[in-house]
Amino acid sequence: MSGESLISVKDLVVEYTSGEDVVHAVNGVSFELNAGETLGLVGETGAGKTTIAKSILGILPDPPAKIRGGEIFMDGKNMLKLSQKEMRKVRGNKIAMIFQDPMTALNPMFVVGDQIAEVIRLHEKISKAGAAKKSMELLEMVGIPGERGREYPHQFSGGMKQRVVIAMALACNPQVLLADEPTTALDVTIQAQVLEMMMRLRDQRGTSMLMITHDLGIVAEVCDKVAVIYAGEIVEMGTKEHIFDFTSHPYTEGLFGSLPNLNTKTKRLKPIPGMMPNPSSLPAGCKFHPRCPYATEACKTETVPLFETEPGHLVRCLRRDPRQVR
Amino acid sequence: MLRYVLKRILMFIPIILGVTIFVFTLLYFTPGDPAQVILGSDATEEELEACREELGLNDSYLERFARYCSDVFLHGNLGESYINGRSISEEVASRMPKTFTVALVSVILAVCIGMPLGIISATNQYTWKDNTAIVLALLGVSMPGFWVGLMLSLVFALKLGLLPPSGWGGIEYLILPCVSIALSGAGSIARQTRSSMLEVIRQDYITTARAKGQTERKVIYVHALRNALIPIVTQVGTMLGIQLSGAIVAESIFSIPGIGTYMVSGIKNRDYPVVQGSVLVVAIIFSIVMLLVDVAYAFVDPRIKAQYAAPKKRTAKEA
Amino acid sequence: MALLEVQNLKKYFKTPRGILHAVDDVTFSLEEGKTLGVVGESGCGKSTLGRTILHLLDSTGGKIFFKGEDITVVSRNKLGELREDMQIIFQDPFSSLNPRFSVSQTIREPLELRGRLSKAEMEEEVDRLMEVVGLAPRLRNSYPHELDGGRRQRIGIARALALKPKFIVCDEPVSALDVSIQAQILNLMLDLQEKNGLTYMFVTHDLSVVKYISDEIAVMYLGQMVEKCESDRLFERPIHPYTQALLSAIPIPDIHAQNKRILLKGEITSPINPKPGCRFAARCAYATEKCREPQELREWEPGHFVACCRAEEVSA
Amino acid sequence: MATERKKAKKNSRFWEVMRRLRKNRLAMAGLVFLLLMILISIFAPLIAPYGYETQDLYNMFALPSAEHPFGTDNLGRDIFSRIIYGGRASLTIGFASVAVSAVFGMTLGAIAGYYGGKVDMVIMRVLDVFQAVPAILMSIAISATLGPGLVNAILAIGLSTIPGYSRMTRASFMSVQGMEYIEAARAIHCGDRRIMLKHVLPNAVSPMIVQMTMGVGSCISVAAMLSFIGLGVQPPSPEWGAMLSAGRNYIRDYWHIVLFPGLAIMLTVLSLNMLGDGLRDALDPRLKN
Repeated sequence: MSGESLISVKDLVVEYTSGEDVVHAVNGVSFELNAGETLGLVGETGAGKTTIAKSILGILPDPPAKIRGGEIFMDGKNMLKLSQKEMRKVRGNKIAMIFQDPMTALNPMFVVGDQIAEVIRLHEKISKAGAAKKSMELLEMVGIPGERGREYPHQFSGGMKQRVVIAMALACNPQVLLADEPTTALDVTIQAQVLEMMMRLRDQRGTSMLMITHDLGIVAEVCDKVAVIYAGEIVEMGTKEHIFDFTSHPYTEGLFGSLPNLNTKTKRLKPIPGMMPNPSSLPAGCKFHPRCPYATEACKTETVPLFETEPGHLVRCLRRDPRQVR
Repeated sequence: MLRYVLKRILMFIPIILGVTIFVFTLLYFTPGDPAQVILGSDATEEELEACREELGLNDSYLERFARYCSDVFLHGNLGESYINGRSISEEVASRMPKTFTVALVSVILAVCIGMPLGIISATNQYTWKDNTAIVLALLGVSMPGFWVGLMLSLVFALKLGLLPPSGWGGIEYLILPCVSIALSGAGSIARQTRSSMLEVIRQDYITTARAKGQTERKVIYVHALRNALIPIVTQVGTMLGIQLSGAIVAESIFSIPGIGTYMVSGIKNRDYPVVQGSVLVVAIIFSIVMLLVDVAYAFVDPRIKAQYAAPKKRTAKEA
Repeated sequence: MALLEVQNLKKYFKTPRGILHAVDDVTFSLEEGKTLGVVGESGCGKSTLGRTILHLLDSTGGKIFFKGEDITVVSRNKLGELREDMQIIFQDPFSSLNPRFSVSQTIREPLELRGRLSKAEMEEEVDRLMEVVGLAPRLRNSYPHELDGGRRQRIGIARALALKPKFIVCDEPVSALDVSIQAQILNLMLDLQEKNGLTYMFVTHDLSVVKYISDEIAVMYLGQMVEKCESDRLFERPIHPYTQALLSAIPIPDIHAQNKRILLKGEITSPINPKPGCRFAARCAYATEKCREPQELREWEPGHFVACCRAEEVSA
Repeated sequence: MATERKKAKKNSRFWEVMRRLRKNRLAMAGLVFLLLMILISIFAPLIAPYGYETQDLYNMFALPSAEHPFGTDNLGRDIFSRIIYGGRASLTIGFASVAVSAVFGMTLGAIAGYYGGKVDMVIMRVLDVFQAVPAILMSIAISATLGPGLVNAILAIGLSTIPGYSRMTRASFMSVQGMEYIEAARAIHCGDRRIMLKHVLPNAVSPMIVQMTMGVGSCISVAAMLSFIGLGVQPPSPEWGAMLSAGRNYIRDYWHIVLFPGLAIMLTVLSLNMLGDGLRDALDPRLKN
């Protein structure tokens, strides 16, 4: 299914300034999203996942956020260099985004049908009636009766709202869908419904997807490739098999160790000690070293690059340095 | 929706009754003898007593209150002035429109100046535009309206002679009094608009609108403003009350024959039925405006209906 | 003897749209030193159940026994005694701590209210509690907003432990935390249980967490308990159609696991003025006429309770 | 990181707020001006070049000069001195009426917000009635009843602004009560009184401080207006509104009689508003660090 690179992010650096503090949210992230492929961005709160997605779409709030470096290519063009006008043609049209909290992602003052029609009318030459008709079809597509398009967001439940958000995101048949924790706010049975629907629509339309989540279960189910983010850096990236079966980075190991397993009786969890570093004063060397059980002196000082341990499996850990024999 | 409106109207009745009790009681306890006011200082005790009897001043509080209520609500009669014996209802009816015009025009003016200022300020946060707007709004809310009135009349009427310094007539008579009380209103609307716009701009649905590829202009004026409007609408409603009071003072500066000058003369002459009647009428008009605002709410915000029907957290906890 | 016994407990709320049956006829008992996990989706009444047992909410009906004593209705003094035995840990480590209280103030408050210890003893006890929950002594005078979620949750745990309770209701104590921190807190809670012989009622929506920590699990749906049994057994052999759907809905972090997912129709309905029958019937694939009648929680197999009249057919 | 910082003092929060307030130039300017006004009022006899009643009939309507910085009025009294003395009345009314309305208003609001239910309903319905009369009109009506004078003006203004404080206190109490730490306090058997004083009040107090600060300004403004229309403090007492009222008849020829008292009101109210804005930001927990 996967084809050539659709979006490629190179050395993205994003900072937030708040008062005197500079928050280093994203520190040199590079990845490619190929056509028809789903890439999972996995990490904990504050790792910089959402910032990456918003950078791609060019909707970071500036101030306080500032893109300090890097390039984001789509269709051979660096999107960070595009004018606002050109970017507007991309947003909602070629790239669409689904947000974490369906409760607040819809404007409470407009009926949902109009909110879907809005994105269609922005990007397609279509009459008002045509857009309205299409928005009804889109609602049907996500399993909501079309006539409910005349209702306001507060009349829908959380799961239903997220379906509306998905309909809105898919309205212009985008090539890329950025899904930012799309089911985190939902109950588990509703999450199952929504995930199933998203995967079905993605497969029907061949949409590429960037799936942002903290839930390794969702990654296992939805993604083809995975990038694990820690403190604004990719610490491990590879195919789903690489990450799940050949876990290489101590942080990824820690994440798996923190999860109670449903299938086997877990006697005791093996959590990662300590906590996330403050993104405004990140440790030198490997950013994970203060919490890492394998940390050596070198880890505290050396800047660690991503090593390719196998074709397509990248790990940011000195223990995987091919020059070092262990 | 109809139920909502009806409920609001029903809530309106006890409020009016309460206001009447309040105004009546307040003036009931006012020291001083009305008979003395009417007859002057050289009346004899018999004459005074006869006058008190005639006015029903010797009756109990409840009797007098009942009579006042029946006069006001059943006959639309606010009594007569102690000084000249003229019907207060007629006087108020002829003066009220002027006061209301001044108040309304100044509210409109305040909205027209304040809202754009607030929007510019919020959409250009931390820039020189924002800072200028903040300072202007601060000055606006800090200047006492009656003093602005005096200064405006000094400059534009007395020195430059561009506008009439006093009286009532065409639009030119409205400008100075309205501007003088609109400035503080404009300041507070600008401040409210700014803070509520800043609040709304942070919301997720604004990000959603941007993610759709919507133009910044429409994001602000369609998506954000509509939501920010709700607290502003309330404020505009309350402001009409403030401007009504402001108009009372402005009238005395610009000699407008409105309810304000009437009330002030009533205060000066200890003509209490006049004060009582004027306060009551202004309060009733203000309550009607607040009622309209509440109803307007339901039209501006689709969630109000739901809030009205939805279980409130508190009531749920008590059950 | 069971430490806690709850019989036909009911908690209704009056709302403008009708009576909300938040907890409706819930019966269970809990042995000392064990953990009962209570799972369900939002609005199933699991948090209300915990709060009603602790008398943070007044019950509408039913009985609560603690150490064999009927505590359904108690005087204020008795309530004070009870609260030394029964405590709660909250979900939100942000809103469950008074932002104006320092760490030591928060932990000291329950001790102060009892007034049994001298000032110096209290300080010692605060130090001890901080050590027990893994808070560094230098954080004594910190304020909650200066700390991360995991540490705040440790403060909440220390406060609950201060009175040396026997029974603690844990209301989604790890839901607001990141996975790596979540595991730290779960381990801490298990250690504390082992050391102090604590009994937990662990309320959560996270099924993998509940399996890890609980001895027994109760599944709730719209205010009612639909299934209850020993923890491992529930995952091996769920009977109630809702439990089956719920368990199958969990995404498993294992790319080789094959789980057949049961997708439920529709969404949870409102627990306001519910009809008598099975509340899950509208979404249930097995629903028949019989499901319109009230369902009774019956012992399907020893220790395994199910409230489904079609359990035989479902399990076949 | 913040956690590493040692905190010892109990009143560290006060200093924290002050530290943040210091960064706000507008607020600091307001604070400095306000303190200056207060000092000037207290030491008026030492600072004022003339007495407030000293008439100089040879020197009526004098324009500002070195001798009389703000000129003299219709009786030849030094306006500068009268403004200095007038600050006493205006600031007293401002602070005292806020004290009156805050004490009554917040108590009512706190009771309504804490107990809820029927108590809340009764209090709120009564307040609805009082709010149906615009506050300024209400103070005019009360003032007309009580008659002129400083204390009556304080009462009139204080009483008329009660509903605003009650509503805000109630709202702020209710939002704090939704917090889990209140439930936590009940779970450790905290009594109502202690919960109210230790847990609710300290967390609900920020918006009250802001509203009180700005309230002083608006009370000063209303007081001036009352004297202007012949209620409240009466001439010849040196009060800014009364000075405006007395001077308005001469405005055409002697603008300075009206300009300076007005400026005094405006600057004082402005400084309070700036301070209030600064406090609002400094007290906002969302802006921590």
